[in-house]
This record gives sequence, C-alpha cells and structure tokens, in this order.
Amino acid sequence: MSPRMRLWLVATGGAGLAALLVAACLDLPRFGGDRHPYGDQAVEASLSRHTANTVASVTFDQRAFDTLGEMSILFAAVLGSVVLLRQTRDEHRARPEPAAVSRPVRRYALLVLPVALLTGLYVVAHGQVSPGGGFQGGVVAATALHLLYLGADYRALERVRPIAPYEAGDALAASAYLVTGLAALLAGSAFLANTLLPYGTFNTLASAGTVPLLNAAIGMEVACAVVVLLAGFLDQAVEIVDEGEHDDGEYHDDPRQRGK
Amino acid sequence: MHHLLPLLVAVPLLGAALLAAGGRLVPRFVAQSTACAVAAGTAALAVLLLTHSSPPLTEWVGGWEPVAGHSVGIALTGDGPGLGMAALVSVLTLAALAYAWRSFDEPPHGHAGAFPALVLVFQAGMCGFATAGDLFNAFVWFELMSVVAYALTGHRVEEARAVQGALAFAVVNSLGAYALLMGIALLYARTGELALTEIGGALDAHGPPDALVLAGFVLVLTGLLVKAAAVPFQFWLPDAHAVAPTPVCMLLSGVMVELGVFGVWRVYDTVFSGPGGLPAADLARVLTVLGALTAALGAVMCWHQRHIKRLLAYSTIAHTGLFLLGIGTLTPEGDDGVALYVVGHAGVKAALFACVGILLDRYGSVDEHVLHGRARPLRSVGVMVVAGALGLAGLPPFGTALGKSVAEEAVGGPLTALYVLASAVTAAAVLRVAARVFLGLGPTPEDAGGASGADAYETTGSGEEPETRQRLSRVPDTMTAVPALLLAGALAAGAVPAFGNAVARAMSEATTAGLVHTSVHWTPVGVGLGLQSTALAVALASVAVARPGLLAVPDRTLPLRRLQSGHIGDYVAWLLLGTAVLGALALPGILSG
Amino acid sequence: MTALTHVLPYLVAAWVFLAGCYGLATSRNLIHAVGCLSVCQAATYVLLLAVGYRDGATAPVFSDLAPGSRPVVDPVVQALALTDVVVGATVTALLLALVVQVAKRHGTVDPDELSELRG
Amino acid sequence: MTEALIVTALLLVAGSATAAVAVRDPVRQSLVLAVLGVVLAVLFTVLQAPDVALSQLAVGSALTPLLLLLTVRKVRRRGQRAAGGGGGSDGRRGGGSGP
Repeated sequence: MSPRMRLWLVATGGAGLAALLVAACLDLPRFGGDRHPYGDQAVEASLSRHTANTVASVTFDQRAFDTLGEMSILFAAVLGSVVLLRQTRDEHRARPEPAAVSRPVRRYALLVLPVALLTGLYVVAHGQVSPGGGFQGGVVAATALHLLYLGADYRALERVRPIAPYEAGDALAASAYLVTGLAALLAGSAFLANTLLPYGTFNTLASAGTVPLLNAAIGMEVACAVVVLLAGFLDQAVEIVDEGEHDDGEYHDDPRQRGK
Repeated sequence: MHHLLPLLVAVPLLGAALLAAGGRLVPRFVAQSTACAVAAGTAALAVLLLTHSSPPLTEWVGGWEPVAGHSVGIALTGDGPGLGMAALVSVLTLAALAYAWRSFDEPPHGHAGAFPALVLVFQAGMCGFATAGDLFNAFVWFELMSVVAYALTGHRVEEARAVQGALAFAVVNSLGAYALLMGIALLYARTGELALTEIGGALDAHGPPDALVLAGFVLVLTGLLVKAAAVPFQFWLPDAHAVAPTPVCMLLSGVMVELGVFGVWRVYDTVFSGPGGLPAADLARVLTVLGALTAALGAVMCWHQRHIKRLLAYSTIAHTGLFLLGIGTLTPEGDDGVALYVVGHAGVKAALFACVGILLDRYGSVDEHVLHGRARPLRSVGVMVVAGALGLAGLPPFGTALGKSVAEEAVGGPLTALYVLASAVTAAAVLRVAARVFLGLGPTPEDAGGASGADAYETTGSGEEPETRQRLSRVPDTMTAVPALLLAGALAAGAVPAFGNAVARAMSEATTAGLVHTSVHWTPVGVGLGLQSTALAVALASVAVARPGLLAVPDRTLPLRRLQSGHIGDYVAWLLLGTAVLGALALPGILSG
Repeated sequence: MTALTHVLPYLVAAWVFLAGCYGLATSRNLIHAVGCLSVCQAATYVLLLAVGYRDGATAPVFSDLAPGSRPVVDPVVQALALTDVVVGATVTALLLALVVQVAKRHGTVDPDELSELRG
Repeated sequence: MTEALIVTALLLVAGSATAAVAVRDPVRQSLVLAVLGVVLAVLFTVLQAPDVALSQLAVGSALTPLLLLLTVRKVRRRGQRAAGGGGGSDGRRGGGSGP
C-alpha cells in the first residue's frame, strides 16, 4: 500500500473512532463524580482486613488473582526476552574496554547506590501501609544496581550481576506467590485467600495478613525481572557482535554517552 | 470442587516457574517430561472439573464471596464452554509438547527448560482466559497469552521471517489489547463493576444503550476480534502462523484464535445481551458481515498459497469466519454447532500443522512447488494429510462435519452455501498439496527450484529452516503419533453420539440455564452437505493438479494479495478502519433504540 | 467545575490514544513505532484514573487519615492502572527485543524496507 | 486550585504525547517519552493516585526510555557498518522470495 493510501485509511478509521470516542465521552458520568460503588466497597473490605493502603489491599488481596496474571506476564516477558536476545550461532562476544570514569561521577554513583537500594527495599516493605509496594520498590532496587554501570563500568556491573541467579530468583519469587496462594487452598480456604496470617495492627508493618508476603514476592520478582531484562539489552548493545557490525576491536564508544 | 478452578492456571504456572528455575540444572529429557506431566495433570484436572460442571461452577478467588449480592473479588466461571475450552487447550498443549519432544531442538544455551516453560505459561494464560468471569481478569490472561505467543512465535530468532512475523503479531495484538482495555474502562465508568454478569446487570439497570455502550462494545470487540483474526484485523495471522515453530502453530491455530471467538460469545452473552446492552440484530449484523468476509477472504487466499504453513494459516482464517457466522445466528443451535466445530477443527488443524512440520524437518522446505513428489516415501504422513483435508471439508463422521452441519442448518440461506464453499476450498487446497507433494501428481511446477516467478508478491516456503538440529533422516514416532491421535480425536468427536449431546447440554446450561434443550445429531441434510463439500473439494483439487493452468488466475487476486503487504503501518491502519466499521455496523440499533 | 472540565480528561485520553495510533501507522522506524505503542498505552492509564476520580477526595491510603473522615478516590482503578503499567513495560521490552532481531536479520528498522511475508 | 492543576497536567500530557508521536527520531522520542512519563506521574499525583504515580515514574520515565535507547544503540551500531560496507541487506535474509 502506498503511504498516501495508508494515510487515507488512517484518516477514515481514525475519524470514525474519534467520533465514537467523543460521543462516548459525552455520555460518561462527569469527571470527579461521586458514584464509585466498587471503590467504596473495596475501601470497606480493605479496612476490614487492617490494610491501610487500600490499593495494596485491592492488588494483593481482593484482586490478587489479577496480580498473579500480571506477575506471570512479567515472568513470561523475562523468559521470552532471554530466548529472543540469546547469543545465536553466528554471533560472538566482544569484551568492552574499561572506560575511565571521572571521579565526581564515580563518587556520586557509589554514594547513591546504597541509598537507592535501601529506598527500594523500604518501598517494598511498606506497601501495605503507604503508597508503593513490590512493583515500585522492585524497579527502584533493580535500577539502583545499574548505577554501578554509571559509576564504575560494565565489568563491575557484570561481577555483581551474574544473570543466572537473577533468573532463578525471578522464577522462585513467582513460585513463592503461587505457593502462598496454594497454601490458603490447602488450609481449607480458597486459592489466594488472605486467611493464613492474623490481620495484625492497623497501620503497622505486621498488618494485612498475607499482603506483605505477596508484596515481597512481587518485589523480588520485579527486581530480578528488571535486572534480567536490562541485562539482555545491555548485552546486545555492548557485548554481542554479529556479522553486520563493527567487530574489529576498535570500537570504544562509551555506551554511557547514549545510554544515559 | 469449585475451589479447584484457579488451579487450572496455578498448576501450569508453577510448573513453568520450576522449569525456569531448575531448567539449567537438569538434562533436557527431564525438563520435557516434567512439562508433559504438568500439562497432562492440568488436562486431567480440566476434564475432572468438566464432569462436575453441571450446574456451572463459580469460584470467587480469595474467598471473596458476594456480600449482599456484590463481591469485591474476582469471579471464575466453570461452565461447560469455559472448562471445555480449558480442557481443549490443555490437551493440545500436551500434544504440542509431545510433538516437540524430539523435533524441536533448539534450547538457548543453558536454558533447556525455556521452551517448555513458555508453552506451559501459554497454557495457563489460555486456561485463565477460558474460565474468566471478570472482564479485567480476562484482559490480564488475554495479555498473558499474547505476550507468550509473541515470544514463542519469534523463537527462531535466526530466521528473518520469524522475527518480522512475530513483530507484526505483537504490534497488532498489543494495540487490540489496549483497545480492549479502553473499552473495559468505559464500561467500568458506566457501571462501576468488573464481573461480567454484574456489568450486564448494571447496564440493563441503566436503561437503553447509548453511545457509551456502543463504544464499549466496539472497543472490547476490537480486542477480541483481533485475536480471532476477523477481517480486517486478520493480517497478523498468516504472518505469525507461517513462521512460528510447528508445535506453537498447533496451539495458535488450534485454540488461541478460537479463544477470540469464544471471548466474543462470552462477552456478548453475559454483558451485552440484555436490554441495556446491544440489540441482538446489531450483533447479528456485525458477526454475519465480518464472518462472511473473513470466510471468503480466508478461502480465496488459502487457495493461492504455495507456502504450506501459510496456506493452513489462511484456512484457519476461513474457518474462524465460519465460527463467527455460526455464533452470529444467536441461536442455541448455532452455538452448539460452533462449539463442536471448534473441537473438531482444533484436532484436524493441529494434526495438519504437525504433518507439515514433519515435511519441514525432513526436507527443509514447506513449499508446495519445491516439494513436488519428494515426500513419496512418507506414506503415512500423506494419509494423515489427506484425512485432515477431508476433515476440513467436513466429511462425516468427523467432528468438524457434525459441527458444521449443525451450524449450516442454523445459519440457513445463502450463508449455508458459503459454509460449503469455504470449507471445500480450504480442503481442496490441502488436498492439492497432498496430491502434489506426497503423490507427485500433475506436471512438475516450473519454479520448483524455489525462486519465485514473475509475481514477486508471494511468500514461498523454501526459505524455511528445519526446526531440528539437522534434517531428519528418520521421522521419530512421537511426531507421527501426535497427528494420528489428534485426527482420531477429531473423528471421535463426530462419531461418538454422546459427545455431541454432551456439548449441546453444556452450551444450553451456560446460555439459557438449561431451559432450552437442544440435541446434536446427524441429519440427512447435514450429511448431504458434508458429502457435497467433500466432493467439491476433491473435484477442485483434481482440476488444480491435473490442469494447473485452468485455476491459476493470480492476476485477479493480486489486489487482494497486495493488501497482505507485511507492513506494520498498513495493519494498524486496517485495525483503525475495522474499529470504525464495527461502530458503523452496530450503530443502527443504538440510533433507533 | 465547568462543563468542559467534566469531559476534558476523557477527551485527552481519546486524543492520546488516537495520536499513538496515527504515529504507529505512519512510523518509518520500528523503534519509533514501539514508542508510539507506549503512547497508546498511556491513554489507558489516563482514562482509568480519570474514571476513578472524585472531587475533593484524597488518596485511598489511611496511614495518616482516619477512615471515614474524608472521601477517597476509587482504589480499584488504581490497582488496574498499576497492573497496566507493568504490562506496558513488559510488552515494550519484548517488542524491542524483536526489533533488535529484525534489525539484525533484515539490516533495517524501516518498515517500508521489510520485504518478506507478502501475499 | 486542584482543578487548575488537573487541567494543566492534562494539557501537558496531551502536548507531550503528541510530541512523542511527532518526533520521528527514536533517540529524541525516548527523551520526550521520559518527559511524558514525568508529566503522567504528576497528573496521577494530582488525581490522588500516588501508587500509580510512583510506578509510572520508575517505569515510564526511566525503564522504557532506557530500553529504547539501548535498542537504538544496538541498531545504530549495525547501521554504521551497513552504511560503510553496504551490508544492509546481507545474505542472511530468510527466503527466496525477495524480488
């Protein structure tokens, strides 16, 4: 199809869809309206389970089955990108040269790294009482590790980040979530029922029953998943060389110039 | 018993997680047997639940039973159709894993468990979608099966076509999924509910449908029809199915596409069928128009392929069109017919893909012209391909034939003719391939060297690499046993009278709460139509083989082929247009209502 | 609130979705196309959260708020959006992995130059 | 006050989303996408969704652009060679169907 023809098609389809969406928007309840039946019940249910952060209660208790699916998507994506970004037979690895890092950058990165890691863990641990949780904390912690790349170099990163344990960690965290769900079933309740642990004192770390457990499992899963995902792409961008590329060893372009 | 419903998802997921964690420590043999055992266990569970699904099971995950008629949890629906799909998914997964036992030989370094683990996650996603009773939860599983399917399609990353097809698949399906999610958000805004039946009830309570309901319907249907590969959302399917590894093709064509049809049926039945939903006439119009176009386009394009996997992919499109036509009747008979047709089709289509996979691994090509006469030694495979073709045509007593005849009688009129024609043409194309490849009939094609002729707008099957490490010199028993068993299953689905009636009972319990009793049985008209389309298929194939010049009119179909451009932008443009068309087709009832 | 602000968030979501679709259809670079797809997805977050908003309400977190003292916004859509964000990131990653392989096997990331899989 | 904030954030989202589509160069696009991620996070905060805002900040403005940039880098590295050596459409394309 010629670009012109495609543009016509997009214009026609887009105009139709736009008309439909605008008409629908005019029929929607007004923005900021007061009618949220499901939401109100979710808040009640959350309070009855001593969970201060209602969103955590919806994510890890009331609709924990959705989160199982979401976690599986992440798990599948990690497995999928490991498969898709594997080193194929016609490719080889070129070791990147160590690059000099200016001292302020190094100092900054090495200073921020532990802070960021701790922040990530803190966010994971407090998911049931304050905004945040496994996803947010996991991503922060995983990204923090990559400050090493900024502060030292790729090789330093590779030393603290052997991929295999992270892949295993990803899978084990996924299993932990499933096993927590199955344990409730075996205990005579329903799958993923929040009945295993006491609900604890409202607004403390030990509250909300199994929510913190699932939260931790997700946090670990997300952190491992992000590490493995980034590793796959870094590998491709920095190390793996195929026939169509520079592979004469003279390629010392510092990835940070573009990578950051 | 209903507490076991979530296990249909949890068991394969746990299996996949263990395989991913321990896959590098164990030999390939152990990883594969584990995967097969898990898939088989899930299949057994699905069948067990299926036998207890009358009356339909409902599970509130996490024990959030409704309080005062409303629950904050997620509902799972364990009725006949849902569990039936889950069982079909699980059986086919087991078949695909067994088929891949010897043939599929490319574990990424140190990841022996990666492929079986992905297949198990795929199974989990499809089972979750089949049993979902909550719209957002259905979206999550829908997205899971999509994501795994992209990765599995692009699994052979060394192949230029595989990665391109997977990318087109991924882009189009992701966009469809986002449209689905927009639709869910709109419906949630109106109703404040996410459980399917609750959304339906709240829509009815609100009053007659308006633009919001229409938009919600169109967006949700866009997502599902992209998955079902209805025209004009179908472009991704041939690209993806032609390049995916064979075991994956068996699952994609056998059940994943059909789950899109299932989703349309489920969502209409639970959400939009009430007075606050969409008038029945509108849905019937949408499904009939799109179904007829899909069936016609699929059949025509199927006939003009020489890449055998692509040919089978187009035949899946044609049959999906027939399924849509069947559920478009909105009658219990139509539903029964389609349900049975889907079961039979899954067996036949998966078996055909498995046979073509053998050709690929044995001869390193899936091109009809290149393989001319070369597969003579593979007599048993040839017999199975012919049997599969006859199954596609609807020769009694295949399950496809019984389902098709019931659906044919339900649609009535000219659409019956379309049923006969579309199934005959797709079967004829497969018969033609069988005659040329396995018997060497007809003149040797001029371009048997693999180069494409003057018409460059064609995908040949000669650039494909075998999926085994080297070409097979001997075909392993598992690779022939799997298609044979699948064909036997498809045959049994039609030949065992109790099966058809069980399907009918399950469907009527799911839709009309058992108020309408239908029975599925062979009728003289149905058998006659089945024989007629088989005869037509044989006749078409004989003419095509004996006189290739007579039916080869590529010029007339060239505009149609040019639409299949392999260009992602085109596909997205068609998707947008399709959404607008859906809206236009469903509009009259909203305006008058 | 004026009448426009009652629908503005929804219209913005619709606009973002359509803009993403337009970019996706006309893109000349597959990496750019993946970026456009994530724009489409951003529309779904905006729509979901707009649907759950309530005037004068606060976040549904009761760590420093006595339950029942103030109205809160709908927590359910937030959980849905949270799921959606993660799904979006993973889909993007997988798509980019495929783009990397397309670049390797076809030597281009311009969709106009991909010449396989026709007809 | 809240209303003005919401409207401003919404308009910023619409603007940066349009820009992200209109910018055709993938490197610049990923920067605009990072901006879009931040603006979305602001919008979500104003809409009283701190959980979503946090994850949007982490994912939308850091992870996604980073992945995009890494992909660009990989592809560009190939492109340089292809431009120099004409290896753009080398012999490893899949099939015999090329024109």
